[in-house]
Amino acid sequence: MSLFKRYFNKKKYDAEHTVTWSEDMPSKGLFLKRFKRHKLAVIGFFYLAIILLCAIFAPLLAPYNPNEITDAFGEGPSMAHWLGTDDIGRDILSRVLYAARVSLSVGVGAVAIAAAIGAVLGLIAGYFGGIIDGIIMRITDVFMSFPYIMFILVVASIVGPGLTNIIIILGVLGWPGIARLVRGNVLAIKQSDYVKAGIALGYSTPRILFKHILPNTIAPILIYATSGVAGAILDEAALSFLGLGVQPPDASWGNMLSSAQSITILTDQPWLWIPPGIFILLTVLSINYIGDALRDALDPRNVK
Amino acid sequence: MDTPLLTVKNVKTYYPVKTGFMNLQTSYVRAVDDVSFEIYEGETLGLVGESGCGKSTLGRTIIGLEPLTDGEILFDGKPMNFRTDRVSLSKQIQIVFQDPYSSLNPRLTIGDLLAEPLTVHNIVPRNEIQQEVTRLLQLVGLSETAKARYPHEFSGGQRQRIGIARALALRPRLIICDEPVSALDVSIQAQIMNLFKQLQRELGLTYLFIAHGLGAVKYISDRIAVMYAGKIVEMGTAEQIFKNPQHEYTKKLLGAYPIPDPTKRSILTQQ
Amino acid sequence: MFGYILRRLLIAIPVLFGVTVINFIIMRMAPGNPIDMLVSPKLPDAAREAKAIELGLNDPVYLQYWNWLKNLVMHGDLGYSMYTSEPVVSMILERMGPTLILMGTALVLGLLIAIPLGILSATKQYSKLDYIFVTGSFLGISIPNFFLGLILVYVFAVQLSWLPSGGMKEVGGDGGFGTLLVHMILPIIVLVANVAGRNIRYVRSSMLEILGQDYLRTARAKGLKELFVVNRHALRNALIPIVTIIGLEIPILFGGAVVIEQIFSWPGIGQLTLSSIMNRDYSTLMGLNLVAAFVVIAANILTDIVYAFVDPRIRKSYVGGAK
Amino acid sequence: MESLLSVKHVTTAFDTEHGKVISTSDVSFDVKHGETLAIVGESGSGKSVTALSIMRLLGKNGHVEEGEILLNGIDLAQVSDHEMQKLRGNDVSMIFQEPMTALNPVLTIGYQLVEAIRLHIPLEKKAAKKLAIEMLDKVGIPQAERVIKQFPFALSGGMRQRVMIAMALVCKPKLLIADEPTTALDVTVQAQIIRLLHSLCQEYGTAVMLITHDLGVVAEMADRVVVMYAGQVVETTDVYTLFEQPLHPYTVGLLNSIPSMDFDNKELQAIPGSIPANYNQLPGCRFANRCPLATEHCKTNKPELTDTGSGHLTRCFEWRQLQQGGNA
Repeated sequence: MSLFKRYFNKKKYDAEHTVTWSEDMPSKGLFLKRFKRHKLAVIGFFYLAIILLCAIFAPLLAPYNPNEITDAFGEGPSMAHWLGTDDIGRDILSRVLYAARVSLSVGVGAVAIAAAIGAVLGLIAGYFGGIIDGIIMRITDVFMSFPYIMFILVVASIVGPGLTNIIIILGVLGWPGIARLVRGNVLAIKQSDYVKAGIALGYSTPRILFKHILPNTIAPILIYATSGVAGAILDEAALSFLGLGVQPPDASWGNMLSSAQSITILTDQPWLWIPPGIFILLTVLSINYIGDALRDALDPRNVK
Repeated sequence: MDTPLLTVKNVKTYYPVKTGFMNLQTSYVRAVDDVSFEIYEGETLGLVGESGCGKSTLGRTIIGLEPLTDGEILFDGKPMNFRTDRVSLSKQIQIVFQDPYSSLNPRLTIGDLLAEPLTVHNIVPRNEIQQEVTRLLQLVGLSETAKARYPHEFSGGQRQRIGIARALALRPRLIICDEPVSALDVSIQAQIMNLFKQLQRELGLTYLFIAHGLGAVKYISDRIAVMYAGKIVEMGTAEQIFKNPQHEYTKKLLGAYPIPDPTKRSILTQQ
Repeated sequence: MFGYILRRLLIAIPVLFGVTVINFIIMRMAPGNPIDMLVSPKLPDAAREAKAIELGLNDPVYLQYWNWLKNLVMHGDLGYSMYTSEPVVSMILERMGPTLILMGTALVLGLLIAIPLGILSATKQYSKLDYIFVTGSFLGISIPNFFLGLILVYVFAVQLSWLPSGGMKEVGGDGGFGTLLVHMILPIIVLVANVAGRNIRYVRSSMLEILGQDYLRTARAKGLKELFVVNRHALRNALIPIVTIIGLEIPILFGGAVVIEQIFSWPGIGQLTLSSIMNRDYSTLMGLNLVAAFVVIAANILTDIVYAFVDPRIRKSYVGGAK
Repeated sequence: MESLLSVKHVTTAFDTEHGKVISTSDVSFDVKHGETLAIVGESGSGKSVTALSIMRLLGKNGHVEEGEILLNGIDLAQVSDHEMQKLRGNDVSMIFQEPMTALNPVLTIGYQLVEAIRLHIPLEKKAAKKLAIEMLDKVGIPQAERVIKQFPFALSGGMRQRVMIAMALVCKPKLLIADEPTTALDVTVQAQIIRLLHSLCQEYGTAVMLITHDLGVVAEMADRVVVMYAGQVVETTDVYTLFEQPLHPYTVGLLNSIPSMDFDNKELQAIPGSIPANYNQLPGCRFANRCPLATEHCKTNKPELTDTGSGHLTRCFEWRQLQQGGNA
């Protein structure tokens, strides 16, 4: 074996030789690149941006005040009223624009509340385990046993309808889903070596929880939240449709649709109920597409 | 050699397992079953054994990452209590892990990852932190440009170097190496083992080196302990263990090791 | 296996208990006098007073809860409707049938569509077919079910008048099986669109996960045709995640039923819920909510049991499987 | 005598997110009947991809770009799917690295073994089951009758690997491709599996293509060795010459990276640096950035696999310097 000794001591090799690493794309670029591959998600993103602008600038964009009674009663689309008017003479286009505010605020507000409660409880249950985990998980089981819409209807009928009530109810009843998701993630992350290293390095529990564990659960929460926003918008629309959500005269895509329950309006005045329906569909569709694209872009597994 | 740096006395780590009907009975998995040994400052004790023999559990019990069911662990002669003085002990004893892909927080840049222990325990004054991070990186053969990058931009070998740099941040005296090279290619293993030896020479570190590769353990250890089913079955200098093993299991282990020399085909010849 | 099922039942008890507690709390929050809720209004006042004391309505809350629970468990007594003063239980049981028919058919049909389509789009990933099914499933979950219902009524009932726009049978008709089927078509289409939409992508992603597993590569290395690799090896493993769909869908279907029964005036639990809300009939509401929760819990237990049959690891490990 | 398998200038590529990636280029080697050829290389060297190209199990976005793979004269790269399925498990079969995930968790051991049998051997269910039990005995699994009814999760890693070997060899194939069969196993179990593979393949006259990164396993089992680096074959020779007189700097570096068993406490000569990420685009030799003998010439020209005499091939311009180093 002396061959190797003679051959190799021509040049001294040791660990100090600086090491080159593969020029991989920075993670931000990779994220955008993979998100853009989902064409429909990009379209959805722009659509959503437009809807958001309409909602914010509704007072400027809307030709009329949504509750203003004009002289045109139940007329079809015309130059004065692009989307026609309802039986009380209110302009449909203005109502649809103002209703966008309702849907988006419910969607984001409810999920924000649900995410806040769910993430914290999920984090605690996942990290501390044992009895705390058992109690929190049984509570989530109980909450998830009630059929979601029925439970909201019952609570709404007691607490009373209205936008803020709906947001709070959807938020307070929505947390179990996120809690379970976060708990699952925390259980997995807790076993990882970088958390164990944190413990060995003498980091305090809050530092480990909020600086090392929580940031790594953001991606799954984000993905779950997008489907949560879509769900909340649909739930609010259903509640308003059933008369228990946003109360007239305020406009909500849901309660504009409930007028179509009468056969006459359904058949003779389609412009009353079709536009709000389309808007709900497009908004929820874009959010779902964005959620799907997010899942692909953020999924660490396919970091090829 | 006066008092040993680390003394392990009759350490046991049992895990309760719920079995039987309706999970009522609990039996115990005896991962570490009454183990005692000492390590002296500047020495490397190799801990070798097959998967499931409890060597990693033992390593993690010593640094307080696994529950100590029974027995006592002394550092510099003083009993270690991780519940009360975890912070002071973290400046004495650190750990390097096996899996390069799970040992670094994917969300932190290497700069932040190395600066964090320095700031938490203010090892160096605030203005010297970046300097110290650069020193740590150079110590393990990485250049300063690594600071701005994320873990997924590095190869397995480079991540292990970062793991070692992090362990050195608090300037410990004892490092538990929990199979640090097992997941790496042979050529990269050699680089990392040379790094470990060089750091030991320069910083006077003491290692508890855990591995299932006999070659790696032989190369880096002064003394070696062979573990089987939670117990140390044999312990001695590297030469004693490899030249004339006493315990049956050690002989079986050495006999099963494929020797990289076709003229000495040991496995196929014996039955 | 038996141990596993018993364990699942034992876990269900605290959940059932929790459900009744929350239900009772909400009942307490509801406006109106508990006496009206729990004592048959047909009795004269004196007798009602006596019954009130008997039920311990002026006892401390937890005692009231205990009596209410005992009453519920012993005689299945959910109190009396504040509106129609009939026993809540009979009202619910009477309307449970139509809802279960609707939900059951929707679930079965929805899965019959979602499973094959999900598997097909997974095996033919990124093909035209896959794109169509995935887009279809996005539409399925994005369209509000009442909007879809209105469109179907507008097209099929109003414009083409092929199908009735609501109810279970022609007014005054004999209500035979034929007319029931005809009346079911539109509501079922709406519910199935939702169920299929939600589950095509779920089945597809579970299938994709399985298609990447090592044991399929082993099956191919044996010389198995791709068709058999998928049908024999992949499908058997896909059953496990698919079974969990049942447990997830039941609660959502209840929600869907409420809306659909409103549009198609289908005399089921959903319609009863809405009418109870309109009439402020809280006792019936509480009963409905509780029964619905029981059905969901029963569905979860059923899923766990079927789960044990499908996944041998569970079947073996609880009967002291070979180590 | 014509060799059993001859791989000629095979290039394999994958369509990935970053476009097409070439994973192996210009790979050539032969496997003779009953011979054990070891393919040695580190992760990313393309050894597993080469094996999967032979079995045509590259998955949807992998394909053989160029080159021929002749098994008994049949070009596996061109043959139809149906034809290929007839060969897999019958003429050429494969076992994999991870025994824990290689068996279907929801099907019994018996089912999966009988399926492998009846795909190629026309036997009734009963007879096939009997053969399956015999095969399990042959690979050293105790109480084969009971194991037949069990599910994979009930068996240890070593046992599952034995089941895989039984499945692969039951139809007595001419060639067995073993992709790192013992890497995931403990040293003692690895020794048993090596003995089992060696004895069974000798008994059935099956040639073995052993893929591994462990030079110890190579020394124990192989007759001839192919060393791969960054997707290319860099050296091919018989196992004794490889350890005695390697003619490629990478092989020398590999051998130096292994801690030797005798106590000359020789300092380990680690190969510095790592495999360059863009090795497909490099103008010159792919090992140049880590090679002690690298000259300007090496950095700008692509070395070819040259025969240095008696079939000892190496892909290096400066191989003579290693030879001049003289024998030990």
